[in-house]
Formats: sequence, C-alpha cells, structure tokens
Amino acid sequence: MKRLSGLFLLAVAIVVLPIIFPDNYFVTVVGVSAGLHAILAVSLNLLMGYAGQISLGHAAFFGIGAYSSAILTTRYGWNPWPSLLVGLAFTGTLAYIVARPILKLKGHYLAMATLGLGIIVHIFIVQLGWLTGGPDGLGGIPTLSLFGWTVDSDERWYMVIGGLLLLVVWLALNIIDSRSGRALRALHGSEVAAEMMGINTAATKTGVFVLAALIAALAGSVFAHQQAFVSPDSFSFAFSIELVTMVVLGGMASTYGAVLGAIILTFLPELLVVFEDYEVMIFGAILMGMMIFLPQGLFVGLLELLRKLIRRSRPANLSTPQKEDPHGAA
Amino acid sequence: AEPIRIGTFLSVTGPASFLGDPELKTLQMYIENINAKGGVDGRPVELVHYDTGGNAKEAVNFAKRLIQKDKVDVIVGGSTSGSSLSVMPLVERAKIPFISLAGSIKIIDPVQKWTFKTPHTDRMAAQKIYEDMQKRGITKVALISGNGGFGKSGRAQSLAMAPNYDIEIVADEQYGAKDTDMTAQLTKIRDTDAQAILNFGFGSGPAIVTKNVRQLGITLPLYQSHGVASKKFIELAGDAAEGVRLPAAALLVAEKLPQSDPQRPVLLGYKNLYEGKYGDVSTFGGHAYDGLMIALEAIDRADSTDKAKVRDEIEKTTNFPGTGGVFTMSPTDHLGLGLDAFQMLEIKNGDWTIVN
Amino acid sequence: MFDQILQFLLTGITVGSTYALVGLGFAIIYNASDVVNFSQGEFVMIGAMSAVALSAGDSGLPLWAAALGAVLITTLVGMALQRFAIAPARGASVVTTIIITIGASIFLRGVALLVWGKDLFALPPFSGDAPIQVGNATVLPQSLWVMGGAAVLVFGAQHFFTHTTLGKAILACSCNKTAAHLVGINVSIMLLVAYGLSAALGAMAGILVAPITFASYDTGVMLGLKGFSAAILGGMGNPMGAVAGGLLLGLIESLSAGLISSGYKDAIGFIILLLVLFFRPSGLFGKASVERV
Amino acid sequence: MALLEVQDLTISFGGVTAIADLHFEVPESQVYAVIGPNGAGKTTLFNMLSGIYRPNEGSIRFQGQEIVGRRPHQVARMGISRTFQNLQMFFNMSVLDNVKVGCHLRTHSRLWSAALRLPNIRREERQAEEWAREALVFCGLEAYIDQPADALSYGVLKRVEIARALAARPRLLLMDEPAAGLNDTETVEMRELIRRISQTGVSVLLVEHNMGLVMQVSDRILVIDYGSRLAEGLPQEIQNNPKVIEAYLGGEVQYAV
Amino acid sequence: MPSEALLQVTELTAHYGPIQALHGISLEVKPGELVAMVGANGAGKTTLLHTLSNVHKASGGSVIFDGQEITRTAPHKIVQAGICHIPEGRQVFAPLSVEDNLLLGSFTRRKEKAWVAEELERIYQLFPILQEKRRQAAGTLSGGQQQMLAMGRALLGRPKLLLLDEPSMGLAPLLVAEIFRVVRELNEQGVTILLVEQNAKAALGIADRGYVLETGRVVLSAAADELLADEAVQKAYLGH
Ligand SMILES: Nc1ncnc2c1ncn2[C@@H]1O[C@H](COP(=O)(O)OP(=O)(O)OP(=O)(O)O)[C@@H](O)[C@H]1O
Ligand SMILES: Nc1ncnc2c1ncn2[C@@H]1O[C@H](COP(=O)(O)OP(=O)(O)OP(=O)(O)O)[C@@H](O)[C@H]1O
Ligand SMILES: [Mg+2]
Ligand SMILES: [Mg+2]
Repeated sequence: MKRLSGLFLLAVAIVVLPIIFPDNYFVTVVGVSAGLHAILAVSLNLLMGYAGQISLGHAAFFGIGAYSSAILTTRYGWNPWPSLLVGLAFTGTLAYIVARPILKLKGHYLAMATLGLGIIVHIFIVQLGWLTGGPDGLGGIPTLSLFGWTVDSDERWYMVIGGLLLLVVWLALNIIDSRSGRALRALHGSEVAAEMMGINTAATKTGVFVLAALIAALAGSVFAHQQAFVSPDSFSFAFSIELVTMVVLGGMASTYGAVLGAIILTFLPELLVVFEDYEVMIFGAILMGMMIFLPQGLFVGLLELLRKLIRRSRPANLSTPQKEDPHGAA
Repeated sequence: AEPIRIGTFLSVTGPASFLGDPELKTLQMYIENINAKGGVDGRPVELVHYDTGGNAKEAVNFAKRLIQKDKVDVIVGGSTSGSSLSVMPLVERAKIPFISLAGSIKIIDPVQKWTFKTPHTDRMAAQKIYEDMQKRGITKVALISGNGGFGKSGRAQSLAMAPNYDIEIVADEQYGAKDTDMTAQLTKIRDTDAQAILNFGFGSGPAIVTKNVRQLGITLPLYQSHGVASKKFIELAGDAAEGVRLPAAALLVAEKLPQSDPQRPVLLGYKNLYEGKYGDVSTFGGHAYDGLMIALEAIDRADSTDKAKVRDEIEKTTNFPGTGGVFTMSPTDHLGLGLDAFQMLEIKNGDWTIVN
Repeated sequence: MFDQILQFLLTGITVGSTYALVGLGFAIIYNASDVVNFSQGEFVMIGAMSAVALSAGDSGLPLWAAALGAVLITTLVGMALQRFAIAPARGASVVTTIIITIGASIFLRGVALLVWGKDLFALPPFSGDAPIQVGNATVLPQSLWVMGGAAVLVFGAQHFFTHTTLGKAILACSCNKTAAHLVGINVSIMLLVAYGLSAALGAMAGILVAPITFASYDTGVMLGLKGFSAAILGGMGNPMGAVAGGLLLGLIESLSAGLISSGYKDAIGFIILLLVLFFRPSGLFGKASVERV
Repeated sequence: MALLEVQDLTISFGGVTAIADLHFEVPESQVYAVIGPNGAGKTTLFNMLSGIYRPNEGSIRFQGQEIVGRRPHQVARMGISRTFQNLQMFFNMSVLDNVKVGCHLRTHSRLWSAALRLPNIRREERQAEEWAREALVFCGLEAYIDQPADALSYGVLKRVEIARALAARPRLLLMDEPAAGLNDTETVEMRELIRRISQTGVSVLLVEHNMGLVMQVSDRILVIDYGSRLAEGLPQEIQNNPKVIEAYLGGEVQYAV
Repeated sequence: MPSEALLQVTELTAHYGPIQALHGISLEVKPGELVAMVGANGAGKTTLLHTLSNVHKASGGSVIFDGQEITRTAPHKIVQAGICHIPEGRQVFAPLSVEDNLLLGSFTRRKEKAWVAEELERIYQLFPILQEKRRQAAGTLSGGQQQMLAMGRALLGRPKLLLLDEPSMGLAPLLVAEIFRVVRELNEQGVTILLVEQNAKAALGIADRGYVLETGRVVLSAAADELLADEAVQKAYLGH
C-alpha cells in the first residue's frame, strides 16, 4: 500500500538496526532517546505542522505525564499501568481546560502563551518539592512489565519505544489522510474558510491540542519508567523549543520529517561532544546552516535534491517528471 | 600497559558550569601530570568526559555511554545533585564505582553500595553556619535561597537543621537563578525581627543579594553558603561583601593554615598548580581532585581495576588528606568528612579570613 | 507597610525597565519582518560582554568609549546575522527564520563562551553605587540610568516608526514584501537596518543593565525570554507596548515576590500574562489584525 | 415563507455605519443579486449572513431560523455556503483536497476513528473524493484537480472556491464577485455555471460588479448605497431606476436582460 | 529598431520550480504608447508583469527599459528607473493607514515634497473616498476601495512606464469607466502604459496596440482595433 510505504521502511529500519549493530550504544541508548523525541515531534507536528498552531510548551505535557507516573509509582506505590492511565487522564483534562482560551490566540501570542504555560508547569514541578522532589528529581521509578515480560534492558526499551513510535506515526498518518486531518490543514490555510465549510475550528484545535498532549504524556510516562528517574530540567522550556526545532528542521507538515528532525537533533550533540568547548558554537552553526540551505525542511529538501539527481542522471527523452504536490508529503 | 579509564560527566556548560568547568580542568590537569610521571602502577590514566549541560537526562545517557561504550573503570563526576542522583540506579545495576562531585546528602544517605562522594554535604554547611550563629547568640534567621538544585537542597537542610540549634527561621524567601534584583525579598526580610540573613545559592544570585542587602541599608550579619567559595564572589559583590561569612573548604585559606595542618601541602600544591594554569581556584575543582585521587589510590592499593576490588578499596580510604578535608570512609559513611572539614570564613578587606 | 510597597514599586520599575529595554529590540525586527528574533537576548549579552572586555584591565578604554565600541560591535553582529544567515535563506517561512535565529543564538552563545569564558563579569556603575533614598525606600543610581535609557529609547523608537518614512518603509516590508518592492523600497537594506538597529538597542540595554545584573556568556537567555514576554504583553511591534509590558511584568514580579510568594513570582507573572492575553489577544496595546475577508 | 429574511440589519465599525437598517427577502430557488458602489457594504452584509460578523442590530432568518448569534460553522451546517472576495484558499493543500474540505459537513468520521483507520474511513474517503471530483467537473476544473492550490492563477482560484462551496451541498450559495478577474468569454461561462447551480435547486445570492452578468442571470436585484437600501426589484426595473443609474450604473450602457 | 522602444522584452522565460510559465515572450512598448495585454486565466499575464518588475526572477531572455538592461536589476532600482506596477490582488499595506500607503508609493520620490503633496491632492480628488478614510487601516477598506488605493499608490511613484494588472477588478461600473478614463488621460500626459485587463473590450478600446497571451506565449499582436475585430479574439475573450 503506497500510503504506508514510508511507515514500512521506518519499521524495517527500526528492526534491522540492532541486528546490524548489536549491543551498540548509539542504537539502543541514543536510539531510545531519538525514538522518544520522534514521538514527541510527531505529536507536536500534528498541532504545529498541520494545524498551524505553534506550541512552545509541549515539554510541559511530556513532563506531566512523566511526573504522574513517577509520583504515583514511587510515592503511592501504584502499579505503572493505572498510573499511566491516570497521568493521561490528568494531562488530557488540563490540556482540554487550557486549550480553548489559549488557542484563541494567534501567531506569536500563541507562542508566548504556550511558552508561558510550559514555564508555569516547570515552576510548579520545581517548587512542589514535597511531591516532585524539586530540582533534585525523583528516583526509584519501577520499570514496566506486561504479562511477565519485564522491560529491563536497553534492548527491550528499544523494542518498546520503537514499537510505540511506529504506532504513533501510523496514527498520525491516518489522521492526516482523513476528514479530521483535512480539517486541521484547512484551518491552517484559512480559518474563516474552514469555518465556512462547517468546521468547528475551536473544537478542532482543542481536539488536536489534547491529542498532541496525550501522546506527549504517554511518551513522558514511558520516559519516566525507562530512565527510572525524572528531574525538572528534562521538561524545561529549552526542551520545548528543541522540539519545535526538530519539527521545523525536519520540515513542517511532514510526519516523516518530524521523525527525521528528532533523530538528527538527538544524534548531533552525541557526535559533537568531541569538540568540547566548541560544541555549542558548532551545534548552532549546523542548525543555522541546515535551515539556510534547506528552508523547507530536511525531509522535503533532501527528497527534492534526490529527485534532481535522479532526473539529471536520467536520459532526457524520458518523460519529464510530474510536479509533485509539496503539501501532500504526509 | 592497559590504561586505567576514568569516566566523567560534568556540567561544563549551562547554569552549573561554575561547578563543572573547574572540575573538568582539574581532572584533565592532574591526569596529564600523573601520566607524565609514569601513571599509576605503570599504567597510564585515560579520561573520558562528557558535558551534560546540567541536564539530568543527558547525564543518564552519558553514564550509559561511559559504562557500555567507553567501558571505563571508575566514574568520577556528576557536578549537580540531580545528575548524580539520576545515574545512581544505573551505577548500582552496572556495579561500577562512582564518586559523585555533587553536594546533596541524598547521594550518600542512605548509603548505596557503589556510590561515594567527596564534597561536603549541604547539611554540613547548614550545621557549620548554625554553629557559628549559636556562638554569636543568633536565634532568629531569615532564609533566602536560589531556586536551583543547590539552593533548594540547601534550603531544605537549613530548615531541617534549624531546630537542632534552637534557631527559628523567620523568613523563607526565594529567587530565580537569573534574577537581577532581590530587593523585594530583602525588603520583606528587613521588616522581620531576624538577627541574621542566610543565603543558599550560587552564580550571580548571591552577589546580587549581597549588594541588595547593602543597598537597602540592612546591617544584619549576612551568611552565604559554600556555593560562593571563589574569589569571583568578592570581585562581583565588591565592598558589599565585607563582613560576609561562609563555610568553606580550607582551600581558600591554604596559606593561612598552621604549618602542622595535614591538608596544607595538598592544598598549596593544588592551588599553585591550578592557579598557575587557569586563574583563581574554587573549592569545586578541589572536589574533583579529591575524587580522582581517592579513586586512583584505591586502584593502586587494589593493584587492579577490578571493579569490586576498587570499590572495596575506596570504602577503605582512611586519613586521606584532600582539598575538602581529611577523608576516612567506611561502609556506613561514603563521604568520610566531619564538620571540621569546613572552615568558617569571613571576608575582610576583600580577602578570606578564618573566623575562630 | 507603605515603605515596603514603595520599595516593591521601585524594584518593579527597575527590573521592568530592564525587560522593557530588551523588549524594545524585539519590536524592531518584528516590525520589519514578522520574525521574533530569538537571538535578541544574545545581542544584549554581546553588548554587555564587549563593554566589559573593552573597559577591562589597565589598558582598557574609558567607560563611554567602551560602551560606544560595544554598541558598534553588536550592531555589526546584528547586521552580519541578517546578511549571512537570514538573507541567504530564500523563501524561508517565518517559522524557519525563527529557527535560524534560535540557531544563531546558540552559535553566538558558543562564540561568547570561547571568547570570554564562563565567568560572570561586572561593569562599574556609571555614577557610583551609593543608594538614593526615596522616602524610606532606595534605588541605585544605575537604576535611574536604566529607566532614563528606556524612556529615551522608547520615544526614539516610537517616533521612528510613526513619523519617519524610513520607519514606515520598514513596517511596509513586514506586511507585504512584494508590495514593498513594487513601491521601490530596498527590502534587503531595510532588513539590514532593522537588524542593525535592534542589535544596537540590545547592546545599549546590555550595557545599561550590566552594572546591576552582571554579565556572562549565558545571560542572554533569561533576559531574552523576559524581553519577549514584555513585548508580547504590551502588544508585539509597538514600542510603547514593549515598555508598558516590561514595566508591568517587573511590577508584577516584585509585588508578587514581596506580597505573595517569591518562589512562585515568575509563575504569577506568566499567569497574569496569560490572563491578559485571554482578554486582549493582541496584548495591551497591540492592534487587532486588520485582514478582512 | 422566503428562504432568507433580513430585517433591520445594522452594523458599524468604530462609529462608521457600514450597513444601516437593511431589510430584504430572498425567495426560494432564485438568483438574487446585491449590487452597489464600492464600500456600499455588500461584503459586510455577506460577512453577517455567514456569521463572521455579528450585527449590532437586526435579525437574519434562514428557513425560519435565526442566524444572528451563530458561529460560521453553525451557519454552514444550516445550509449556507459562500465564496470570498479576498480569496480564502487553503494554499497548503491540493485543489482536490481543498474541495474535499468542502465535503466536511457531508461526512461524519471523528478524529479517533480516523486515527485507527476503522473500515468506514476508507469508504468515506472514497465518497468524499467522488463528491469533490464531481464538484470540480461541474465547475469545469478537471484540468486542475491534482495541482497544488498555490500554483494557480487568480481566475482559476476563484472558481475553485465555488467548487469548494458547492461540494458542501448548500441550500443557499453566497458568491462575492465571482466574475472578478474573468474575461468576457469566461464571464459567459460563469453565467452558465450560475444558471446550472440555480437549476440544481440551490439559491444564489450574488454580489457582482459586472452588470452584464448580473442583469442576465438574476431573478431579482437589491441595490444598496452607503449601507442602506436604495432599490429592489426585477433587473429591468433596476436598470431603469434613475437613482441607481446615478449612484452606481452610470448612464451610458444598456445591459441585455 | 530597439532603441526607439521604451520597453523591449526579448525571449523572456520564467519558471515556478520545474514548471515553465513564460515560454519566450517578446514584446515592445514604445514611448507614449498604451499597450493592452489580454489572455485567459492562467495565460501568464501576472507572471509576465512580475517578471518585468523582477519580483519574480526571469529564467532567461532580456528586458531592456529606456536603453538599460534591467532583467536582473533589483526591484527597487526598477522603480527608481521609472516603472511602477499595480499588482494583481491590490497588495496594500494592510495595517498602515491609507495615507501612509499612498506616501509609501512616493518612496522613491520622497525628496520631492512639493510634488508629492500636489499629487496626493490630485489622487484624493480622483478618489474622494480615500481622503475620507485616509486615517483608516488600509486592510479594512472594501475591495474596490483597496483597488483605488493601489492605483493611487502607483501614481505617486511618478512612473514613466506604468504596469497595470487588472486595474478595473472589483470596481463598480461607474468607477470602471472612470479608471479607463484616468488611464487614457495619464497616457495622454505622456505616461507609457502596459495594461493587463480581463475587460478586453474596454482595454482594447483605449489601447493603441494589443498582445494576446496564451499559455505563456504571445500568439497575436496587432493594432488594438484589429484585435477587436479579430474573430478568434472575439470568440476567446470578448464573449461573442
Ligand atoms: N473591519 C472594518 N473596520 C473598519 N471599516 C470597515 C471594516 N469592514 C468594512 N469597513 C468599511 O465598511 C464599508 C463597507 O465595506 P464592504 O467591504 O462591505 O464594501 P463592499 O460593498 O463589499 O465594496 P466593494 O464592492 O468595493 O467590495 C467600507 O467603507 C469599509 O471601509
Ligand atoms: N506560485 C506558482 N507556482 C506554480 N505555478 C504558478 C504559480 N503562480 C502561477 N503559476 C502558474 O503560472 C501560470 C500563469 O499564471 P498567471 O498568474 O501569470 O496567470 P494570469 O494570466 O495572470 O491569470 P489570471 O487572469 O487568472 O490572473 C498558470 O498556469 C499558473 O498555474
Ligand atoms: Mg466587497
Ligand atoms: Mg493574473
């Protein structure tokens, strides 16, 4: 099926990598981080890339999910699964409550409001030390297990998160290709026209905001169990901005782009550590460079480059390629 | 011979870089020196280091990288309490000796088998300060603290220890790491009946607090924590720093110690080496020195890098004179310092003096 | 109690003026290109750090010369940013451009780290640090410099955008680039001017506040964030708004630190910011969008 | 009962009254034109009819139900669709997807079922695509179906908007200057299109400055000037109304009716 | 031959990405001429004007204006050289006031204060509604009012050559007549005009010559009255 061929490729890559590089730190450890980031980026991309509603506070929902699980399992001794569900319910409710007033805002005002939301959540996490452990964080979070299968090694976490990523990508692709997905893109294109076509834009925005928040909370909960430790600096506004950067770097409104952006921004610092004090500067330069030369995002940009190369190497009398729909690239 | 591999992850950049930066410099400088002298047991020492930027999440990944990929023998690192605490479950599972360079008492209390640390705890700092206050007859204290990990943890210990010294906390204010003005908090403090002000924090905050105290014309004694134990503080706070007291390792006043002090040669040696290369010392770099030396001596005594043996030897560290004090560890004490490891200092004429 | 409140107000105005000055810089680039320049905080940092560096040591320049030099250096940095990072990204959307400025801010911070290290530095106050008594409250002379600077610069900026053709031409670039070209505006020069101007403003802000706040390679992040908040609170792109927003934010923070809770003062600030936006979606002084269907 | 009844409609912007005390009725199955000088308030009227602006006073009843106070998507649900004078395309989508959005009200899947791609989704997608293609073909836009919207010329975009509005199967279609940017031959095609639309039982409310088109296609015409009603009647009457000629038409031309 | 033309376009091509929109357009406009350009939707008229102003880059060919090659000249220099362009879709500066919009039209002439003031007065006489609304944000004007504003703004650039992209679009019949009268009048005052119009009859009615554009190519060029009489033109563009 053409619609899901990309997903299939992604699945193959996820399965094959640990087989080619067994026991490799970059696959099982960094790969797990990249996977989590990719899940977050894909969810943010639904909101930002497709619906055009920028959020600089996505890390907050990630954090609430993580802390819900951490607190319920460590302080109250709950089983991880009900903790996860309570975390999702809590995040969903919070997102639902703030969505309406916040999503009335547009552009930079929306950016500021979501940024503020993220910072407020962060401050509460830091200040509610009796509950959250404050800046020192909260440790001793049990790992996940299902039907006796315990996720107790990096390899197993890799499998779990890889699977989760595939699931989230599949959900995102499905949504984009549906009535609801078109409604999202439509309100990005023109809110009045979308309304006039019968789309309840406020409800649609709220819906996608809550959905993105839920996915982020799910990722957060998994993150808490995987790290066995949570601390506020994993959910700071800097991380929210990093997530936005992943989405834009990969290419707005492209699910695979979001995955690509997440992977690149996760691996880049790991590779740059050898530059020590120069790391920050080089990282900034690379980020700028990528955006300057491929302003429409790496995924679309690289695809186009590839296409150009193929076209050039092909004999001229073959049919000129059809102009691709740049927005259809899901 | 097979090199000894020391792994470290530090907050070399980011908000806690004032910790990580001197720590990294110290490790690099000493390992270079040791190798120049032929290494340990004839084996060269190799340092593998990563910068966490102060983020606990990075710390976990880098600790994994050190253990799985770089296959280090010992980890000496973790500038912040958060980053140290976050890797502890990992370290315990991987069974690798870990000497933390962070302040929180939670790292060694309760004691975890594979985890040690060298810096004085924030509890000790609070105790030392309260001892001094008791001597001056102070019973009412206004607390102000930064809301980062260091300040928060210090605040918690200060609140917890106060009753033991019959001290009443009459104000409990906070400020953000990058706040530029604390006069609002201090105005509130001014209008309490506090007899002294205690500030737990690091970075620009304590210097601004010190200046603001003087700006508001507050004449109460001002205590800072060991978080400001570097010349930079005096430079930033300027005249306002006169009379400020703080607990700190003897490193800052090495020259002023009696000749007989067992720490004196170590302190002068470290200080001269560091200042010769990088400029003003801080006590934080000293903690890295202590951690590194304790680890290497343990390896030397164990005659191997077998992790279990090294761990046992670290635990047996006895009367080791470091920059932070004289360490004597035990199965129930993975720090091995007493309150006497702290000196109470006062800033006079722009320099440190020992209070007695 | 009254004395306390007076001090809180003075503190709030001092801090607020700092935010206002930083916020003002955001307004200019925004007005020229709709872009929120995330490296604005770095301009502030570079201004402060270069002034420190130029005036430091025995062979250092006198303060005024160092300040002038720092403004110049920062202006060049701002223009270079536009010329070499923003301009070449042809066809970049606003979001992409914002990400470029995020990259630039990381890059500039990295460079500052290499050049100046991680230490904190203080710039000497312009006119001493003997506190000035206002009733039973006090302010530092430097705070007066900051407030005065904010006032002068905001009126300058306001005049520039409402009364000069150049200012209006810059506004024109952001609302419709094609049309700006078609009336003969050299859009690339306008953008260069805008980046240079806002860098210069940022530098001035940095130099004015450095004696109070100290400077280090990473001071830009927080100041940038607060400045952005101020600009949004007041209404993006409106110089008066940036100042009003800055002052308000400063006052909220200091009053909540003094009267409610110093631990939650930033949270309170942002909560009020959110509430203001819920009732005035384009800030206190921002104009609602004028696009019609 | 008339399809649309407008009474005492008034709206002002910062003290300037754009529509004042306007009343008129649109009967079922007619092409009803609203004309008037630039700035007379025609687009503003449309914006109130579609729920985008809320009038200061007055009522708008559609099939007996009040529109004032409803949001645009609710108005759309009642069976009103429109095109815009200032294009409101979804430029981030293809032409086909633009028109598929038009089918929003005729399809019903929810976010959750779409996410899981339940079997009904595939069916619905196929249905929506069919409807969208139908609408595009109806408007003579076969050639552009797979193009991205941002690659089209102005005149084509205006017609895609009509197709999108039609895909919603409205009872009443509001068209704001559909012939702007069309040449005379294309305007003739537009006239035919409007006629065909009206033959399918859809009522049309038409704002247009091209008098040739208006006079030929309209059943009745309302003339407004400065937001107030100037005249109302059959095309023939309007054309010969001296007030209308003075305010709007100018004297010289006679338009075929 | 080329020296006498004010605007000389030779083999001009333009692309949108891989798609070619202009396939080698050649045309000329002599000083003082009023030349009309007609074509169906999507023929490339707007693209041509954009390419002439260089807000869309040409991919080949050349444009010579007043003896100077301007194919790759920056847009603002083209305006300085004396070409003003009323773009399709009006493109007013929405948040700025009507008067600021007009004054920005005189950006390249901003030193000539007296002339600008005089011209502004003339435009207000031409479109009194603009004067009435001169403090209002341009974005809140009605469609037709914005069209008037775009026209006025271009006139304040004091063009030698005026490029008009459907100036009558969205205007009431009375004003359409008025606009054509103004265009004619400007032309008589010596402004050379290239007029793109869908209202082909009216455009050719006032033009000296005309070009017919089809899918990015010039397919016909002749004197205006010849074109009006041409059967194919009548069928394709005049609705006969
Ligand atoms: N949001 C607004 N703010 C201020 N004035 C407005 C606003 N919207 C409309 N107006 C004014 O109301 C009047 C009516 O505008 P409207 O767009 O309805 O006219 P119209 O009849 O559609 O004209 P045209 O034929 O030119 O499109 C105009 O004078 C316009 O300036
Ligand atoms: N941004 C774009 N990307 C791709 N193709 C485009 C773009 N803009 C225009 N085109 C194509 O270029 C061709 C010429 O368009 P142009 O807008 O110049 O036509 P026009 O003659 O002005 O038509 P109209 O009378 O409808 O305004 C059309 O086929 C159009 O689809
Ligand atoms: Mg209108
Ligand atoms: Mg056109």
